[in-house]
Amino acid sequence: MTNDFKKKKSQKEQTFGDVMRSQGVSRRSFLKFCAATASMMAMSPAMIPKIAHALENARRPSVIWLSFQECTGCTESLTRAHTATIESLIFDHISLDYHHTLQAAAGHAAEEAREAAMEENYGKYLLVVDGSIPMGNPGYSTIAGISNYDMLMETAKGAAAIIAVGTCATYGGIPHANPNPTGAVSVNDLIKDKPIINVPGCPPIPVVITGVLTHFLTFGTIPELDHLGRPKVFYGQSIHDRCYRRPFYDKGLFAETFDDEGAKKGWCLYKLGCKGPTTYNACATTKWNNGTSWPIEAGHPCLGCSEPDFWDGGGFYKSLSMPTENITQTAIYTAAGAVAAGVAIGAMNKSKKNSAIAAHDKTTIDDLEK
Amino acid sequence: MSEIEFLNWVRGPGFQIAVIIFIAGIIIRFAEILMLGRKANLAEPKGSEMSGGLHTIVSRSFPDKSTFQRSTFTVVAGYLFHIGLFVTIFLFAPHILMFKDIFGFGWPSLPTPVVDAMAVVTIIALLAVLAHRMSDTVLKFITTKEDYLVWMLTILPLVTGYMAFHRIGMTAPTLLALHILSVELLLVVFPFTKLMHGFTFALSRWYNGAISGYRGVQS
Amino acid sequence: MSERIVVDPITRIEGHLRIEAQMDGNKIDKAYSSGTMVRGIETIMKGRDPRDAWAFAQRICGVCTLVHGLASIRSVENALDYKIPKNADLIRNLMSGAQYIHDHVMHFYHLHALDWVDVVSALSADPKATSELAQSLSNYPKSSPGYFADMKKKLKGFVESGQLGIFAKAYWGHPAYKLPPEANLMAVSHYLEALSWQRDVARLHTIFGGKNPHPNFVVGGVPCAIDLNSDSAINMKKLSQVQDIINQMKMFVDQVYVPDTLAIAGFYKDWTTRGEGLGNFLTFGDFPSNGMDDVSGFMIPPGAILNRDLSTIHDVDMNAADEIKEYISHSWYDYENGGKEAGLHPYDGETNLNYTGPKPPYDHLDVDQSYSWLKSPRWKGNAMEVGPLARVLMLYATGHDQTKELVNMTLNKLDVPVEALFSTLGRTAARTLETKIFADQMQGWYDDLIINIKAGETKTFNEVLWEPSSWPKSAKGVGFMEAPRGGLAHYIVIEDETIKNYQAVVPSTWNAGPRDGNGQPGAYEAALEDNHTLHDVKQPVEILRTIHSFDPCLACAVHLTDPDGEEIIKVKVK
Amino acid sequence: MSSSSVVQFNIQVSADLTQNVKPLLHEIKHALDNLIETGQTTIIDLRSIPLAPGEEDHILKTLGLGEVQAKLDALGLSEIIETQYAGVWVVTHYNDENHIISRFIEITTMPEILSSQTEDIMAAYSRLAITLQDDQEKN
Repeated sequence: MTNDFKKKKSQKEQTFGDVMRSQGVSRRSFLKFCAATASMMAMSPAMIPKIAHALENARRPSVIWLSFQECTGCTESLTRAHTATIESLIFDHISLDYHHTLQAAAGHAAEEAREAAMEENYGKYLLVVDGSIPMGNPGYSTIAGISNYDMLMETAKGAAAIIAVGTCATYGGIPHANPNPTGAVSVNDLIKDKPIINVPGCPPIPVVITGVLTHFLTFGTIPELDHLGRPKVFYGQSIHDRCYRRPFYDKGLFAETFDDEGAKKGWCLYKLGCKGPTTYNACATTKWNNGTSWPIEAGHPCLGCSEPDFWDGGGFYKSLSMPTENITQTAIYTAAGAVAAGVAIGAMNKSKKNSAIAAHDKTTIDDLEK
Repeated sequence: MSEIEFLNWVRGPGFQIAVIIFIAGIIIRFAEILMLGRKANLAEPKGSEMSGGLHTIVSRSFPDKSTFQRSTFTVVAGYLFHIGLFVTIFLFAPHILMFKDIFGFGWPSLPTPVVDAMAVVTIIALLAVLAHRMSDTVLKFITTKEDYLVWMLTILPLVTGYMAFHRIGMTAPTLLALHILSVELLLVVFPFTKLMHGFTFALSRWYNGAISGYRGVQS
Repeated sequence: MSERIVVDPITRIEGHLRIEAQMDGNKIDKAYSSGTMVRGIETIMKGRDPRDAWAFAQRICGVCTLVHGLASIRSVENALDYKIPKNADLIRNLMSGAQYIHDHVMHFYHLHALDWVDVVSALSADPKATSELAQSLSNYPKSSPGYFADMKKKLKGFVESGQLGIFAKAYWGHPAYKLPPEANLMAVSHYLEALSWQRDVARLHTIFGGKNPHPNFVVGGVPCAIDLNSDSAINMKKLSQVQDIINQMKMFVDQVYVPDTLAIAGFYKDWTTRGEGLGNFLTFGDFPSNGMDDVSGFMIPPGAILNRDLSTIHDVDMNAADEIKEYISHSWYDYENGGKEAGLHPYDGETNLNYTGPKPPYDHLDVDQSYSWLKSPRWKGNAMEVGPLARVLMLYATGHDQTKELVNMTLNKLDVPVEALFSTLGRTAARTLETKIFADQMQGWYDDLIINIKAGETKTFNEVLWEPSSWPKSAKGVGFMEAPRGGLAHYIVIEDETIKNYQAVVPSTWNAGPRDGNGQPGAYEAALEDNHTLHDVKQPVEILRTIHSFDPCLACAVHLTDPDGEEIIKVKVK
Repeated sequence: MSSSSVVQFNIQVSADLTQNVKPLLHEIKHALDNLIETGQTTIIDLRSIPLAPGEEDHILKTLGLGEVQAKLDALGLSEIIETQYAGVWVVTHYNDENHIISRFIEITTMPEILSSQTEDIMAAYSRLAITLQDDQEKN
């Protein structure tokens, strides 16, 4: 028994390089794998030797994935990852020890799996969260009778780092949208004492999820983050700045509707409400589903789904330069009110003027000399 | 407040507040001006008030030769920034979309690079105007704090707009929000400062011309 | 008192589902199904632009990632009487059909299979015998002894690493697993094959909608323009990609999914006599050939079947005030009008959060009171089952040739009577059969699209009612469809160019909802109460089998709306 | 030898495309110059550039085929092609399912991945040694 345990332990200590070698993977194959990994992590090809070195010595981390107020779109997205496929992720890269949608065990056994993973890897496991956490009432979302808040706090305690996947976990997302009926909040609203990587998007691009996981596996650290906690390599540039339709924006050529001449020729979608100018994400370069296409290529304006509060941005088909409220109505009401006010003030002024004129007669040289 | 929340605020409630103050201010100012009234002219009319008035509205938009010679700089720089403001505000595609949203109709835009260049010209003209104001002793003497404020609020939308377009210095949502906010500040002070001339210029010019027209003289 | 067992979380589903089963010895006496998560999307949608509604509605579920978006735009189009071009309907059919094929295959292999397939047992399989088994079932090319040897090696290395990951703590070795090791190895191999296959076929959504999950839609048509001469529109290159994907779909369904289902089912024939459920079935109809107004052109006909009586198809009226109603007797909501006992038609529906369940952490729900975030929808007072079985029965009952052929083939092959359809296994088989029907139908829609384009008809969007200023002051409509998990209907009330009320009546509320005021259970509950004996109450794999046969998808099922535009929910919003 | 005399581009970049193609070709030109002058190699990850639909094909077509076309079978296929411009290589990695997982333009005398790797050579040596030993024992 003890021997068995030791044997298991030593296998767990195996590095990624060991695993690859034991599977008979040649060095050349390993280099190719590293090149693909660098590309996936949006790193410069100059980093390939460094990645190779780091991966040689990387260990397969335990990953616990918690799903709260979510739609499972993030998990679905993960399964669409072409580079570092879900299979290779599950078998080679990480040990996905708890994941509602994918794990075989259910009920008590599932919860046991989570507890076992936490205990065995305390301080070392990676916690992935999708979905927001309702603070309005603990009964708004429970798993195994435990509120989302309690489960998050309990599981976060022993995590090395937390990856908040999807806009709900990173910013509260759709449950947080006005009027936020369940009091939904994001992970970093609740947890302040752990490194948190935000991977927003509704859902995030699959290779961005796997890229962040792989980065952690490779270097054991979190990537460089921007002011919203997003990895800069993927969220460093706006959709607009990297959009292949940008030259049309610069020339002032816009699609006016969804199948006019401009739409067919791939002109800029700004007038149809594109949020590309204020949205930071990697869609324009990585595209979706193994480079097949992406929303703007398919003719639909960017919704801005990787930005906080994008649901409350005043309408997906309203251009960024348009006010979000009904200004026409405001203007009409204001004008009506102001005419009345203006007349009143004008009348007051007029009576002032008249009384001044009336008072004028009585002005004497003495008055002026005062 | 996140930057997108900030942007949503300036595009929503912020813009609404600004528009309310702007429209109410303008109307009240006009009401004040119009209701103060003019003394009835008892003299026999020797010409048309209307044609005289309309004439000056147009004619005074062009400087006469002597004014031009006397203060070439003021005229040129003044024209440049006024035309520049017109072009950047009214002929830039995203702006036209905003007007379309409010008025229900739009008009053709100029190519973006033209507007971009015009913005630079306008900023330079405004800077030159300020430099002139500060270097000319007389001008400097008669300049009030309001003048500086108005100058500041006029150039701010141009600078923030230029920065937002070229994404200089900050993230795109913040820059766009700052640009819109600067426009809102301008809208708020507009009716209560000399900026009001943007509306009253026609009225005052018409008034001058109408007097001359009534008297049957060329204004 | 007899034991109450709890399965929470029910894994390998979408969303948060809890099952409590009151045991009578080892037999399930009463079962209770509870949705344990609420978000309030319908409230969030109020006051917004109806053209934006699809994006919000779509986020109801990321697994049925397309259906709520489609139902939503249909509701707006129905309210405004907004006609869409023929091409848009065809593209929507292609996208929706792709959703079925993608979703059903993923459900079978990744969510359902592990209830029937023992991963650990696969380790003792003989690759050569596995190869022979696979080749006897189909001519799928990946079936050589070497292929299965590689798979076995990979699996072995994984198990020996000591980190079982997603396969940890499952009920491996449970006597209810009856497949021989070779069948297990084949199924596990196909589990992995299907993961890679689904990635490819999901690209159909990406081509037309820009991404998957959550492809883009647009009220009035589809966002993608067609222009064979443009790089930036649907052109020949993209269309041929679509054709390739359709071929890939058909190949996998014909050569892997259908043979696997039949082969696995052969070992579990005892599951054709349990898990029946209600015996009442409902479809709303979908896949128009001539627009949504022409019901006769639907590929799936609408209708209701009561008490297994396939000879009578009852008409269903989505708008009739006395047909579809939702009840909340056992749901954590309150009705302003009518209290806990009333049933409301979706147009008049209201839902006010009122959590009265036990304070978490809790062990058991109080099932005499409210116990779920799901409501209980009823059709003319009847609890109904929706989904693949309902559709296959409807097609079968209305004389759809291919369906009859496929159903009879399956029954013959398994050597079971037609009643076997009304069971856990029947439900799972129906899902496979309809996938085959859709996979074949995809080619037809694609061909029609090509014919249209060749004839110079490239319109994909109708701009005539795009501007909200062209709309009537008030309008209401229903957008219905057949989602992979069953009939789906979105009800919208539009006033002053914004959403006044929005209500989604979704498949999982029909199937997973709690009891109504008359004690009539929902479909999950009824199915679990039908002849379920647990071998080991600590390892209730039997519950998983029947629940998974419905393909649960819970996020959609929780409501929150209120018809008066009043803010009734008093939640402290941070 | 100046770089401009080595590389002559004669390509038509459609006005409707983004300006990504032209700068990329210029970048390749500079990298070639660099290779000539200093021997320094350059790798460009095509996936890191926001290409319009059709642009990647356009780039590959422009670069064309040269004298070397090699194939690797390592965790799926890889294609290593020297373009018509000597020193400019296109390296495409596929996975087991024949999907492109990455594509690089390398400006070098020979892409690293073509060379035998020290570790593999060592493994090969011991394998061969064992084989010969077995053979000896058998005899």
